[in-house]
Amino acid sequence: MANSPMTITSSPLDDGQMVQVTGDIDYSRSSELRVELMGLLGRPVARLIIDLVGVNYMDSSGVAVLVEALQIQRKRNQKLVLCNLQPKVKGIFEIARLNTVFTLTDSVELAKGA
Amino acid sequence: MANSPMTITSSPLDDGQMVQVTGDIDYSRSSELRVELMGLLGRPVARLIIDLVGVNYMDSSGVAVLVEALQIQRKRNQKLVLCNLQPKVKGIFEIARLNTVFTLTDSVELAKGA
Amino acid sequence: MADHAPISIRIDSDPVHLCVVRSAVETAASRFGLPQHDCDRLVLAVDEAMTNIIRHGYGGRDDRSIWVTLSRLARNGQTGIEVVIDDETEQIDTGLIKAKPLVPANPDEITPGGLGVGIIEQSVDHHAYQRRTDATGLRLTLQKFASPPPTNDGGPSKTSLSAKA
Amino acid sequence: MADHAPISIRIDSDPVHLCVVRSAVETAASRFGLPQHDCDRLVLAVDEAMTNIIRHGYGGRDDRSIWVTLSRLARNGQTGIEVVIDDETEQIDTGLIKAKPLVPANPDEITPGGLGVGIIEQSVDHHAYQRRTDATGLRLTLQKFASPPPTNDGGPSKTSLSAKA
Ligand SMILES: Nc1ncnc2c1ncn2[C@@H]1O[C@H](COP(=O)(O)OP(=O)(O)O)[C@@H](O)[C@H]1O
Ligand SMILES: Nc1ncnc2c1ncn2[C@@H]1O[C@H](COP(=O)(O)OP(=O)(O)O)[C@@H](O)[C@H]1O
Repeated sequence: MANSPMTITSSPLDDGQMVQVTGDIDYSRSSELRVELMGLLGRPVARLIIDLVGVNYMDSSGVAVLVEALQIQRKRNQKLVLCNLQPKVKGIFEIARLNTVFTLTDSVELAKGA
Repeated sequence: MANSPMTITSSPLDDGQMVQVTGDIDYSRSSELRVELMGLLGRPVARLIIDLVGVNYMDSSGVAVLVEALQIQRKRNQKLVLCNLQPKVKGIFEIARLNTVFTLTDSVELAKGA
Repeated sequence: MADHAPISIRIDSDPVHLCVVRSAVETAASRFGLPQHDCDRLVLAVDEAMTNIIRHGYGGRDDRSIWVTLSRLARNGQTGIEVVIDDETEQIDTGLIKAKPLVPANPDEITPGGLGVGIIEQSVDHHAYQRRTDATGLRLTLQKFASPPPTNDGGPSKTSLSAKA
Repeated sequence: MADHAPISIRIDSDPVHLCVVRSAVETAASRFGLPQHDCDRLVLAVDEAMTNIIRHGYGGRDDRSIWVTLSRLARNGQTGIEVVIDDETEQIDTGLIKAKPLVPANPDEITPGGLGVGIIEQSVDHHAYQRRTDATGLRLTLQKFASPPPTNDGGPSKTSLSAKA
Protein backbone atom coordinates (compact mmCIF):
# COMPACT_ATOMS: atom_id res chain seq x y z
CA MET A 1 0.00 0.00 0.00
CA ALA A 2 2.38 2.65 -1.21
CA ASN A 3 1.21 6.14 -0.43
CA SER A 4 2.36 8.17 -3.42
CA PRO A 5 2.69 11.94 -3.06
CA MET A 6 -0.33 14.09 -3.89
CA THR A 7 0.02 15.96 -7.16
CA ILE A 8 -2.32 18.57 -8.58
CA THR A 9 -1.82 19.63 -12.19
CA SER A 10 -3.97 22.02 -14.17
CA SER A 11 -4.49 22.60 -17.87
CA PRO A 12 -6.77 24.99 -19.82
CA LEU A 13 -9.96 23.89 -21.58
CA ASP A 14 -11.79 25.82 -24.33
CA ASP A 15 -14.38 26.83 -21.76
CA GLY A 16 -12.53 26.49 -18.47
CA GLN A 17 -9.96 24.46 -16.62
CA MET A 18 -9.16 20.83 -16.04
CA VAL A 19 -7.46 19.75 -12.82
CA GLN A 20 -5.87 16.34 -12.41
CA VAL A 21 -5.33 15.10 -8.89
CA THR A 22 -3.33 12.05 -7.86
CA GLY A 23 -2.69 10.46 -4.48
CA ASP A 24 -4.86 9.55 -1.51
CA ILE A 25 -6.78 12.56 -0.21
CA ASP A 26 -7.20 12.55 3.55
CA TYR A 27 -7.06 15.18 6.27
CA SER A 28 -3.29 15.51 5.82
CA ARG A 29 -3.79 16.68 2.26
CA SER A 30 -7.27 18.13 1.88
CA SER A 31 -6.26 21.63 2.95
CA GLU A 32 -3.62 21.69 0.21
CA LEU A 33 -6.26 20.60 -2.32
CA ARG A 34 -8.53 23.36 -1.01
CA VAL A 35 -5.84 26.03 -1.45
CA GLU A 36 -5.26 24.95 -5.06
CA LEU A 37 -8.95 24.79 -6.01
CA MET A 38 -9.86 28.05 -4.29
CA GLY A 39 -6.91 29.65 -6.06
CA LEU A 40 -8.21 28.47 -9.41
CA LEU A 41 -11.72 29.67 -8.57
CA GLY A 42 -10.41 33.12 -7.66
CA ARG A 43 -11.80 34.13 -11.03
CA PRO A 44 -14.75 32.66 -12.89
CA VAL A 45 -14.24 29.30 -14.60
CA ALA A 46 -17.20 28.37 -16.82
CA ARG A 47 -16.35 24.67 -16.61
CA LEU A 48 -14.13 23.11 -13.99
CA ILE A 49 -13.33 19.44 -14.59
CA ILE A 50 -11.62 17.55 -11.79
CA ASP A 51 -10.10 14.29 -12.99
CA LEU A 52 -9.81 11.89 -10.05
CA VAL A 53 -8.41 8.92 -12.01
CA GLY A 54 -5.27 8.95 -9.86
CA VAL A 55 -7.08 9.18 -6.52
CA ASN A 56 -7.60 5.75 -4.95
CA TYR A 57 -8.88 6.96 -1.60
CA MET A 58 -10.72 10.02 -0.32
CA ASP A 59 -12.26 10.73 3.05
CA SER A 60 -14.88 13.29 4.04
CA SER A 61 -12.29 16.05 4.38
CA GLY A 62 -11.59 15.72 0.66
CA VAL A 63 -15.28 15.51 -0.14
CA ALA A 64 -15.87 18.72 1.85
CA VAL A 65 -13.40 20.58 -0.38
CA LEU A 66 -15.23 19.40 -3.48
CA VAL A 67 -18.58 20.43 -1.97
CA GLU A 68 -17.17 23.90 -1.32
CA ALA A 69 -16.02 24.15 -4.94
CA LEU A 70 -19.47 22.99 -6.09
CA GLN A 71 -21.18 25.68 -4.02
CA ILE A 72 -19.03 28.38 -5.60
CA GLN A 73 -19.71 27.11 -9.10
CA ARG A 74 -23.47 26.87 -8.43
CA LYS A 75 -23.71 30.39 -7.10
CA ARG A 76 -22.01 31.60 -10.27
CA ASN A 77 -24.10 29.38 -12.52
CA GLN A 78 -20.93 27.66 -13.66
CA LYS A 79 -20.06 24.01 -13.97
CA LEU A 80 -18.13 21.55 -11.85
CA VAL A 81 -17.73 18.04 -13.25
CA LEU A 82 -15.90 15.22 -11.48
CA CYS A 83 -14.64 12.35 -13.59
CA ASN A 84 -13.05 8.92 -13.34
CA LEU A 85 -13.95 8.21 -9.73
CA GLN A 86 -12.17 5.06 -8.54
CA PRO A 87 -14.22 2.48 -6.60
CA LYS A 88 -13.45 3.66 -3.05
CA VAL A 89 -13.96 7.31 -4.02
CA LYS A 90 -17.26 6.46 -5.69
CA GLY A 91 -18.10 4.63 -2.48
CA ILE A 92 -17.82 7.66 -0.21
CA PHE A 93 -19.91 9.76 -2.61
CA GLU A 94 -22.58 7.06 -2.44
CA ILE A 95 -22.47 6.75 1.35
CA ALA A 96 -22.71 10.54 1.65
CA ARG A 97 -25.57 10.59 -0.91
CA LEU A 98 -23.60 13.10 -2.97
CA ASN A 99 -23.45 11.00 -6.12
CA THR A 100 -26.69 12.63 -7.29
CA VAL A 101 -25.67 16.14 -6.23
CA PHE A 102 -22.43 16.24 -8.23
CA THR A 103 -22.13 15.72 -11.97
CA LEU A 104 -20.01 12.58 -12.28
CA THR A 105 -18.71 11.17 -15.55
CA ASP A 106 -16.64 8.16 -16.52
CA SER A 107 -14.21 9.97 -18.81
CA VAL A 108 -12.67 13.36 -19.47
CA GLU A 109 -14.38 13.37 -22.90
CA LEU A 110 -17.81 12.99 -21.29
CA ALA A 111 -16.91 15.63 -18.73
CA LYS A 112 -16.23 18.14 -21.52
CA GLY A 113 -19.78 17.72 -22.77
CA ALA A 114 -21.55 17.34 -19.42
CA MET B 1 -3.05 -3.78 0.91
CA ALA B 2 -5.50 -6.59 0.99
CA ASN B 3 -4.05 -9.86 2.19
CA SER B 4 -5.88 -12.48 0.17
CA PRO B 5 -5.98 -16.06 1.44
CA MET B 6 -3.25 -18.43 0.35
CA THR B 7 -4.39 -21.00 -2.19
CA ILE B 8 -2.42 -23.93 -3.56
CA THR B 9 -3.85 -25.77 -6.55
CA SER B 10 -2.24 -28.60 -8.44
CA SER B 11 -2.71 -30.05 -11.90
CA PRO B 12 -0.95 -32.86 -13.79
CA LEU B 13 1.61 -32.32 -16.55
CA ASP B 14 2.70 -34.87 -19.17
CA ASP B 15 5.91 -35.34 -17.25
CA GLY B 16 5.03 -34.22 -13.75
CA GLN B 17 2.95 -31.74 -11.78
CA MET B 18 2.23 -28.04 -11.85
CA VAL B 19 1.41 -26.20 -8.63
CA GLN B 20 -0.10 -22.74 -8.60
CA VAL B 21 0.29 -20.71 -5.45
CA THR B 22 -1.47 -17.44 -4.64
CA GLY B 23 -1.24 -15.11 -1.66
CA ASP B 24 1.62 -13.62 0.31
CA ILE B 25 3.91 -16.32 1.71
CA ASP B 26 5.32 -15.45 5.11
CA TYR B 27 6.00 -17.39 8.30
CA SER B 28 2.26 -17.69 8.97
CA ARG B 29 1.83 -19.68 5.76
CA SER B 30 5.13 -21.26 4.80
CA SER B 31 4.54 -24.41 6.89
CA GLU B 32 1.26 -25.00 5.04
CA LEU B 33 3.09 -24.60 1.72
CA ARG B 34 5.72 -27.04 2.97
CA VAL B 35 3.11 -29.66 3.87
CA GLU B 36 1.55 -29.43 0.42
CA LEU B 37 4.84 -29.61 -1.50
CA MET B 38 6.29 -32.39 0.61
CA GLY B 39 3.03 -34.29 0.12
CA LEU B 40 3.34 -33.95 -3.65
CA LEU B 41 6.97 -35.04 -3.53
CA GLY B 42 6.07 -38.13 -1.53
CA ARG B 43 6.54 -39.94 -4.83
CA PRO B 44 8.84 -39.00 -7.70
CA VAL B 45 7.78 -36.12 -9.94
CA ALA B 46 10.01 -35.83 -13.02
CA ARG B 47 9.12 -32.14 -13.44
CA LEU B 48 7.63 -29.95 -10.74
CA ILE B 49 6.60 -26.49 -11.94
CA ILE B 50 5.64 -23.96 -9.28
CA ASP B 51 3.76 -21.02 -10.74
CA LEU B 52 4.18 -17.99 -8.47
CA VAL B 53 2.22 -15.52 -10.60
CA GLY B 54 -0.24 -14.94 -7.74
CA VAL B 55 2.40 -14.46 -5.04
CA ASN B 56 3.22 -10.80 -4.49
CA TYR B 57 5.39 -11.26 -1.43
CA MET B 58 7.59 -13.99 -0.03
CA ASP B 59 10.01 -13.97 2.87
CA SER B 60 12.88 -16.31 3.68
CA SER B 61 10.56 -18.84 5.33
CA GLY B 62 8.87 -19.34 1.95
CA VAL B 63 12.20 -19.44 0.16
CA ALA B 64 13.40 -22.13 2.60
CA VAL B 65 10.50 -24.37 1.60
CA LEU B 66 11.39 -23.99 -2.06
CA VAL B 67 15.05 -24.74 -1.31
CA GLU B 68 13.99 -27.91 0.47
CA ALA B 69 11.93 -28.98 -2.55
CA LEU B 70 14.89 -28.20 -4.82
CA GLN B 71 17.17 -30.39 -2.71
CA ILE B 72 14.77 -33.31 -3.00
CA GLN B 73 14.46 -32.91 -6.76
CA ARG B 74 18.23 -32.63 -7.19
CA LYS B 75 18.95 -35.76 -5.21
CA ARG B 76 16.51 -37.61 -7.43
CA ASN B 77 17.83 -36.02 -10.62
CA GLN B 78 14.41 -34.52 -11.22
CA LYS B 79 13.39 -31.01 -12.12
CA LEU B 80 12.02 -28.07 -10.17
CA VAL B 81 11.14 -24.97 -12.18
CA LEU B 82 9.77 -21.74 -10.68
CA CYS B 83 7.90 -19.41 -12.98
CA ASN B 84 6.31 -15.97 -13.08
CA LEU B 85 8.14 -14.47 -10.11
CA GLN B 86 6.64 -11.09 -9.24
CA PRO B 87 9.06 -8.19 -8.56
CA LYS B 88 9.30 -8.52 -4.78
CA VAL B 89 9.65 -12.30 -4.99
CA LYS B 90 12.35 -11.96 -7.62
CA GLY B 91 13.95 -9.46 -5.25
CA ILE B 92 14.38 -11.89 -2.37
CA PHE B 93 15.82 -14.54 -4.71
CA GLU B 94 18.36 -11.97 -5.88
CA ILE B 95 19.25 -10.81 -2.36
CA ALA B 96 19.70 -14.42 -1.29
CA ARG B 97 21.77 -15.15 -4.43
CA LEU B 98 19.39 -17.99 -5.26
CA ASN B 99 18.34 -16.67 -8.65
CA THR B 100 21.19 -18.64 -10.24
CA VAL B 101 20.62 -21.77 -8.16
CA PHE B 102 16.97 -22.21 -9.15
CA THR B 103 15.65 -22.57 -12.69
CA LEU B 104 13.42 -19.51 -13.12
CA THR B 105 11.24 -18.85 -16.17
CA ASP B 106 8.91 -16.06 -17.20
CA SER B 107 6.00 -18.27 -18.27
CA VAL B 108 4.46 -21.68 -17.72
CA GLU B 109 5.18 -22.51 -21.38
CA LEU B 110 8.89 -21.89 -20.88
CA ALA B 111 8.80 -23.86 -17.63
CA LYS B 112 7.48 -26.90 -19.49
CA GLY B 113 10.55 -26.89 -21.72
CA ALA B 114 13.14 -25.83 -19.15
CA MET C 1 -6.09 1.59 25.96
CA ALA C 2 -7.96 -1.70 25.60
CA ASP C 3 -6.05 -4.36 27.53
CA HIS C 4 -4.59 -7.42 25.92
CA ALA C 5 -5.64 -6.66 22.37
CA PRO C 6 -3.52 -8.76 20.01
CA ILE C 7 -2.60 -5.70 17.96
CA SER C 8 -2.31 -2.14 19.26
CA ILE C 9 -1.06 1.02 17.65
CA ARG C 10 -0.31 4.47 19.05
CA ILE C 11 0.22 7.50 16.85
CA ASP C 12 0.93 11.12 17.51
CA SER C 13 -2.13 13.07 16.36
CA ASP C 14 -0.46 14.29 13.17
CA PRO C 15 -2.72 13.73 10.14
CA VAL C 16 0.32 12.40 8.27
CA HIS C 17 0.08 9.27 10.44
CA LEU C 18 -3.52 8.44 9.52
CA CYS C 19 -2.49 6.49 6.43
CA VAL C 20 -0.36 4.16 8.56
CA VAL C 21 -3.34 3.19 10.71
CA ARG C 22 -5.53 2.81 7.63
CA SER C 23 -3.07 0.31 6.14
CA ALA C 24 -2.79 -1.65 9.35
CA VAL C 25 -6.58 -1.83 9.73
CA GLU C 26 -7.10 -2.85 6.12
CA THR C 27 -4.52 -5.61 6.29
CA ALA C 28 -5.74 -6.93 9.65
CA ALA C 29 -9.37 -7.00 8.50
CA SER C 30 -8.39 -8.73 5.29
CA ARG C 31 -6.18 -11.25 7.11
CA PHE C 32 -9.03 -11.98 9.52
CA GLY C 33 -11.15 -12.86 6.49
CA LEU C 34 -13.26 -9.80 5.66
CA PRO C 35 -13.93 -9.22 1.95
CA GLN C 36 -12.32 -6.20 0.31
CA HIS C 37 -15.52 -4.13 0.32
CA ASP C 38 -15.95 -4.57 4.06
CA CYS C 39 -12.30 -3.71 4.67
CA ASP C 40 -12.73 -0.51 2.64
CA ARG C 41 -15.77 0.58 4.67
CA LEU C 42 -14.10 -0.15 7.98
CA VAL C 43 -10.97 1.75 6.97
CA LEU C 44 -13.08 4.77 6.05
CA ALA C 45 -14.87 4.69 9.42
CA VAL C 46 -11.59 4.49 11.33
CA ASP C 47 -10.13 7.34 9.28
CA GLU C 48 -13.17 9.56 9.92
CA ALA C 49 -13.04 8.80 13.63
CA MET C 50 -9.34 9.68 13.91
CA THR C 51 -9.83 12.85 11.88
CA ASN C 52 -12.61 13.90 14.25
CA ILE C 53 -10.36 13.31 17.26
CA ILE C 54 -7.66 15.53 15.74
CA ARG C 55 -10.12 18.26 14.70
CA HIS C 56 -12.65 18.29 17.53
CA GLY C 57 -10.89 16.54 20.39
CA TYR C 58 -7.42 18.01 20.02
CA GLY C 59 -8.24 21.23 18.16
CA GLY C 60 -5.70 20.40 15.48
CA ARG C 61 -2.78 19.71 17.84
CA ASP C 62 -0.44 17.14 16.33
CA ASP C 63 1.41 16.05 19.47
CA ARG C 64 -1.34 14.22 21.37
CA SER C 65 -1.95 10.48 21.30
CA ILE C 66 -4.47 8.31 19.48
CA TRP C 67 -4.56 4.60 20.39
CA VAL C 68 -6.10 1.99 18.12
CA THR C 69 -6.47 -1.69 19.00
CA LEU C 70 -7.49 -4.48 16.65
CA SER C 71 -9.00 -7.82 17.65
CA ARG C 72 -10.55 -10.68 15.78
CA LEU C 73 -14.25 -11.38 16.37
CA ALA C 74 -16.51 -14.31 15.61
CA ARG C 75 -20.32 -14.19 15.70
CA ASN C 76 -22.56 -17.02 14.53
CA GLY C 77 -19.70 -18.42 12.51
CA GLN C 78 -19.12 -15.05 10.82
CA THR C 79 -15.65 -13.60 11.04
CA GLY C 80 -15.24 -9.98 12.10
CA ILE C 81 -12.95 -7.40 13.64
CA GLU C 82 -13.22 -4.99 16.54
CA VAL C 83 -11.44 -1.66 16.41
CA VAL C 84 -11.22 0.41 19.60
CA ILE C 85 -10.06 4.01 19.20
CA ASP C 86 -9.05 5.90 22.34
CA ASP C 87 -8.02 9.50 22.81
CA GLU C 88 -6.96 11.62 25.78
CA THR C 89 -9.34 14.52 25.32
CA GLU C 90 -11.06 16.19 28.23
CA GLN C 91 -14.28 14.41 29.06
CA ILE C 92 -16.82 15.48 26.52
CA ASP C 93 -20.52 14.77 26.42
CA THR C 94 -20.76 11.78 24.09
CA GLY C 95 -24.35 12.83 23.39
CA LEU C 96 -23.00 15.79 21.42
CA ILE C 97 -21.44 13.50 18.84
CA LYS C 98 -24.31 13.20 16.41
CA ALA C 99 -24.58 12.45 12.74
CA LYS C 100 -26.18 15.16 10.66
CA PRO C 101 -28.71 13.84 8.13
CA LEU C 102 -26.82 12.74 5.04
CA VAL C 103 -29.63 13.60 2.63
CA PRO C 104 -30.16 17.34 2.19
CA ALA C 105 -33.73 18.36 1.42
CA ASN C 106 -32.47 20.59 -1.35
CA PRO C 107 -29.19 20.30 -3.27
CA ASP C 108 -28.54 23.99 -2.64
CA GLU C 109 -28.52 23.32 1.07
CA ILE C 110 -25.51 21.01 1.07
CA THR C 111 -22.66 22.39 3.10
CA PRO C 112 -19.06 21.26 3.30
CA GLY C 113 -18.47 19.00 6.29
CA GLY C 114 -20.80 17.29 8.69
CA LEU C 115 -20.29 13.89 7.10
CA GLY C 116 -17.90 12.08 9.44
CA VAL C 117 -20.21 10.64 12.09
CA GLY C 118 -22.84 9.69 9.50
CA ILE C 119 -20.22 7.83 7.50
CA ILE C 120 -19.02 5.99 10.61
CA GLU C 121 -22.59 4.94 11.48
CA GLN C 122 -23.22 3.66 7.97
CA SER C 123 -19.92 1.85 7.53
CA VAL C 124 -19.80 -0.58 10.45
CA ASP C 125 -22.17 -3.08 12.07
CA HIS C 126 -21.77 -1.65 15.55
CA HIS C 127 -20.39 1.60 16.90
CA ALA C 128 -20.45 3.10 20.38
CA TYR C 129 -18.93 6.23 21.86
CA GLN C 130 -18.24 6.12 25.58
CA ARG C 131 -16.05 7.77 28.15
CA ARG C 132 -12.89 5.84 28.94
CA THR C 133 -12.89 4.30 32.39
CA ASP C 134 -9.11 3.72 32.50
CA ALA C 135 -8.14 7.33 31.86
CA THR C 136 -9.53 10.68 30.77
CA GLY C 137 -10.69 10.49 27.21
CA LEU C 138 -13.16 9.23 24.68
CA ARG C 139 -13.45 5.67 23.39
CA LEU C 140 -15.08 4.66 20.11
CA THR C 141 -15.69 0.94 19.61
CA LEU C 142 -16.35 -0.28 16.07
CA GLN C 143 -17.28 -3.78 14.97
CA LYS C 144 -17.45 -5.02 11.41
CA PHE C 145 -18.40 -8.51 10.27
CA ALA C 146 -17.82 -10.16 6.91
CA SER C 147 -20.70 -9.63 4.50
CA PRO C 148 -22.17 -12.85 3.15
CA PRO C 149 -20.33 -13.86 -0.03
CA PRO C 150 -22.00 -12.92 -3.32
CA THR C 151 -24.08 -15.77 -4.72
CA ASN C 152 -22.08 -18.16 -6.88
CA ASP C 153 -22.45 -17.28 -10.54
CA GLY C 154 -21.41 -20.75 -11.64
CA GLY C 155 -18.01 -19.60 -12.86
CA PRO C 156 -15.12 -22.00 -13.39
CA SER C 157 -13.81 -23.75 -10.32
CA LYS C 158 -10.61 -25.68 -9.69
CA THR C 159 -9.62 -28.52 -7.47
CA SER C 160 -8.03 -26.83 -4.53
CA LEU C 161 -5.42 -28.61 -2.48
CA SER C 162 -5.92 -26.06 0.23
CA ALA C 163 -7.19 -22.57 0.81
CA LYS C 164 -6.08 -21.46 4.20
CA ALA C 165 -6.32 -17.98 5.63
CA MET D 1 9.94 0.37 23.92
CA ALA D 2 11.54 3.42 22.30
CA ASP D 3 10.15 6.50 23.99
CA HIS D 4 8.19 9.17 22.19
CA ALA D 5 8.26 7.59 18.75
CA PRO D 6 5.52 9.15 16.64
CA ILE D 7 4.18 5.72 15.67
CA SER D 8 4.36 2.59 17.77
CA ILE D 9 2.83 -0.84 17.33
CA ARG D 10 2.59 -3.83 19.63
CA ILE D 11 1.58 -7.27 18.41
CA ASP D 12 1.20 -10.64 20.04
CA SER D 13 3.89 -12.88 18.59
CA ASP D 14 1.47 -14.75 16.33
CA PRO D 15 2.81 -14.96 12.75
CA VAL D 16 -0.66 -13.99 11.52
CA HIS D 17 0.05 -10.47 12.76
CA LEU D 18 3.25 -9.99 10.76
CA CYS D 19 1.37 -8.76 7.70
CA VAL D 20 -0.18 -5.93 9.72
CA VAL D 21 3.23 -4.60 10.71
CA ARG D 22 4.51 -5.00 7.16
CA SER D 23 1.64 -2.84 5.87
CA ALA D 24 2.19 -0.18 8.49
CA VAL D 25 5.92 -0.04 7.79
CA GLU D 26 5.43 0.12 4.03
CA THR D 27 2.89 2.92 4.25
CA ALA D 28 4.93 4.94 6.75
CA ALA D 29 8.11 4.62 4.70
CA SER D 30 6.25 5.61 1.56
CA ARG D 31 4.54 8.55 3.28
CA PHE D 32 7.91 9.71 4.61
CA GLY D 33 9.11 9.81 1.00
CA LEU D 34 11.00 6.57 0.35
CA PRO D 35 10.67 5.16 -3.16
CA GLN D 36 8.79 1.88 -3.57
CA HIS D 37 11.93 -0.22 -3.96
CA ASP D 38 13.34 1.03 -0.67
CA CYS D 39 10.01 0.45 1.07
CA ASP D 40 9.99 -3.14 -0.21
CA ARG D 41 13.49 -3.83 1.11
CA LEU D 42 12.76 -2.31 4.50
CA VAL D 43 9.53 -4.30 4.83
CA LEU D 44 11.41 -7.52 4.10
CA ALA D 45 14.04 -6.71 6.75
CA VAL D 46 11.37 -5.98 9.38
CA ASP D 47 9.51 -9.19 8.50
CA GLU D 48 12.68 -11.30 8.78
CA ALA D 49 13.51 -9.69 12.12
CA MET D 50 10.06 -10.37 13.58
CA THR D 51 10.09 -13.94 12.28
CA ASN D 52 13.45 -14.51 13.99
CA ILE D 53 12.06 -13.17 17.27
CA ILE D 54 9.13 -15.59 17.09
CA ARG D 55 11.31 -18.56 16.08
CA HIS D 56 14.51 -18.02 18.04
CA GLY D 57 13.53 -15.59 20.79
CA TYR D 58 10.13 -17.00 21.72
CA GLY D 59 10.52 -20.59 20.49
CA GLY D 60 7.32 -20.31 18.48
CA ARG D 61 5.13 -19.00 21.32
CA ASP D 62 2.39 -16.77 19.94
CA ASP D 63 1.42 -14.95 23.13
CA ARG D 64 4.51 -12.84 23.76
CA SER D 65 4.97 -9.22 22.67
CA ILE D 66 6.82 -7.61 19.79
CA TRP D 67 7.06 -3.81 19.77
CA VAL D 68 7.84 -1.83 16.64
CA THR D 69 8.32 1.94 16.52
CA LEU D 70 8.59 4.09 13.41
CA SER D 71 10.19 7.53 13.18
CA ARG D 72 11.11 9.83 10.35
CA LEU D 73 14.79 10.54 9.75
CA ALA D 74 16.67 13.14 7.75
CA ARG D 75 20.37 12.92 6.86
CA ASN D 76 22.13 15.35 4.53
CA GLY D 77 18.79 16.34 3.07
CA GLN D 78 17.88 12.69 2.42
CA THR D 79 14.64 11.42 3.89
CA GLY D 80 14.65 8.16 5.82
CA ILE D 81 12.93 6.08 8.44
CA GLU D 82 14.06 4.38 11.64
CA VAL D 83 12.41 1.17 12.77
CA VAL D 84 13.10 -0.12 16.27
CA ILE D 85 12.02 -3.67 17.04
CA ASP D 86 11.94 -4.75 20.68
CA ASP D 87 11.17 -8.11 22.22
CA GLU D 88 11.01 -9.47 25.77
CA THR D 89 13.28 -12.47 25.37
CA GLU D 90 15.77 -13.46 28.02
CA GLN D 91 19.04 -11.64 27.51
CA ILE D 92 20.85 -13.35 24.69
CA ASP D 93 24.36 -12.78 23.46
CA THR D 94 23.87 -10.43 20.52
CA GLY D 95 27.18 -11.71 19.15
CA LEU D 96 25.44 -15.01 18.34
CA ILE D 97 23.17 -13.33 15.82
CA LYS D 98 25.27 -13.68 12.71
CA ALA D 99 24.52 -13.82 9.03
CA LYS D 100 25.59 -16.97 7.27
CA PRO D 101 27.32 -16.34 3.93
CA LEU D 102 24.63 -15.93 1.29
CA VAL D 103 26.71 -17.39 -1.53
CA PRO D 104 27.23 -21.14 -1.22
CA ALA D 105 30.52 -22.42 -2.66
CA ASN D 106 28.61 -25.17 -4.39
CA PRO D 107 24.94 -25.24 -5.38
CA ASP D 108 24.61 -28.66 -3.78
CA GLU D 109 25.54 -27.15 -0.44
CA ILE D 110 22.57 -24.82 -0.18
CA THR D 111 20.41 -25.62 2.81
CA PRO D 112 16.96 -24.36 3.68
CA GLY D 113 17.13 -21.48 6.13
CA GLY D 114 19.96 -19.32 7.37
CA LEU D 115 18.93 -16.36 5.23
CA GLY D 116 17.20 -13.99 7.65
CA VAL D 117 20.08 -12.07 9.18
CA GLY D 118 21.89 -11.81 5.84
CA ILE D 119 18.77 -10.37 4.24
CA ILE D 120 18.39 -7.84 7.05
CA GLU D 121 22.02 -6.73 6.67
CA GLN D 122 21.66 -6.30 2.93
CA SER D 123 18.31 -4.54 2.99
CA VAL D 124 18.90 -1.51 5.19
CA ASP D 125 21.52 1.22 5.49
CA HIS D 126 22.12 0.64 9.17
CA HIS D 127 21.25 -2.18 11.57
CA ALA D 128 22.29 -2.84 15.14
CA TYR D 129 21.33 -5.50 17.66
CA GLN D 130 21.66 -4.51 21.29
CA ARG D 131 20.28 -5.44 24.68
CA ARG D 132 17.40 -3.29 25.81
CA THR D 133 18.27 -0.99 28.66
CA ASP D 134 14.66 -0.28 29.65
CA ALA D 135 13.65 -3.92 30.15
CA THR D 136 14.80 -7.46 29.54
CA GLY D 137 14.95 -8.14 25.85
CA LEU D 138 16.60 -7.59 22.52
CA ARG D 139 16.45 -4.43 20.43
CA LEU D 140 17.10 -4.25 16.71
CA THR D 141 17.44 -0.77 15.21
CA LEU D 142 17.09 -0.42 11.45
CA GLN D 143 17.58 2.71 9.37
CA LYS D 144 16.75 3.09 5.71
CA PHE D 145 17.24 6.21 3.60
CA ALA D 146 15.74 7.06 0.23
CA SER D 147 17.88 5.91 -2.67
CA PRO D 148 18.86 8.69 -5.06
CA PRO D 149 16.22 9.00 -7.78
CA PRO D 150 17.03 7.25 -11.07
CA THR D 151 18.60 9.63 -13.58
CA ASN D 152 16.02 11.52 -15.64
CA ASP D 153 15.50 9.82 -18.98
CA GLY D 154 14.07 12.95 -20.55
CA GLY D 155 10.51 11.64 -20.47
CA PRO D 156 7.48 13.93 -20.77
CA SER D 157 6.90 16.36 -17.93
CA LYS D 158 3.92 18.49 -16.96
CA THR D 159 3.47 21.83 -15.29
CA SER D 160 2.76 20.95 -11.71
CA LEU D 161 0.74 23.26 -9.52
CA SER D 162 2.02 21.37 -6.50
CA ALA D 163 3.49 18.08 -5.46
CA LYS D 164 3.35 17.82 -1.74
CA ALA D 165 4.09 14.76 0.37
N1 LIG E 1 -13.94 12.77 18.46
C1 LIG E 1 -14.79 13.80 18.71
N2 LIG E 1 -14.60 14.56 19.81
C2 LIG E 1 -15.43 15.58 20.07
N3 LIG E 1 -16.51 15.90 19.30
C3 LIG E 1 -16.74 15.18 18.20
C4 LIG E 1 -15.89 14.09 17.85
N4 LIG E 1 -16.39 13.56 16.71
C5 LIG E 1 -17.46 14.26 16.36
N5 LIG E 1 -17.71 15.26 17.25
C6 LIG E 1 -18.84 16.22 17.22
O1 LIG E 1 -19.82 15.71 16.32
C7 LIG E 1 -20.07 16.67 15.25
C8 LIG E 1 -20.35 15.96 13.95
O2 LIG E 1 -19.13 15.41 13.42
P1 LIG E 1 -19.01 15.07 11.88
O3 LIG E 1 -20.23 14.31 11.47
O4 LIG E 1 -17.74 14.37 11.68
O5 LIG E 1 -19.03 16.44 11.10
P2 LIG E 1 -17.98 17.65 11.22
O6 LIG E 1 -16.78 17.09 11.87
O7 LIG E 1 -17.74 18.11 9.84
O8 LIG E 1 -18.69 18.67 12.07
C9 LIG E 1 -18.85 17.55 15.23
O9 LIG E 1 -19.13 18.83 14.72
C10 LIG E 1 -18.43 17.58 16.70
O10 LIG E 1 -19.16 18.55 17.41
N1 LIG F 1 15.81 -12.48 17.32
C1 LIG F 1 16.73 -13.44 17.56
N2 LIG F 1 16.88 -13.94 18.80
C2 LIG F 1 17.80 -14.90 19.06
N3 LIG F 1 18.62 -15.42 18.13
C3 LIG F 1 18.52 -14.98 16.87
C4 LIG F 1 17.59 -13.97 16.52
N4 LIG F 1 17.72 -13.70 15.18
C5 LIG F 1 18.71 -14.53 14.76
N5 LIG F 1 19.19 -15.29 15.75
C6 LIG F 1 20.29 -16.28 15.64
O1 LIG F 1 20.99 -16.03 14.42
C7 LIG F 1 20.98 -17.21 13.58
C8 LIG F 1 20.89 -16.82 12.11
O2 LIG F 1 19.56 -16.37 11.80
P1 LIG F 1 19.01 -16.37 10.30
O3 LIG F 1 20.04 -15.79 9.41
O4 LIG F 1 17.69 -15.71 10.31
O5 LIG F 1 18.86 -17.89 9.90
P2 LIG F 1 17.93 -19.02 10.58
O6 LIG F 1 16.90 -18.28 11.39
O7 LIG F 1 17.33 -19.75 9.45
O8 LIG F 1 18.86 -19.84 11.40
C9 LIG F 1 19.83 -18.03 14.08
O9 LIG F 1 20.01 -19.40 13.82
C10 LIG F 1 19.82 -17.71 15.57
O10 LIG F 1 20.76 -18.49 16.26
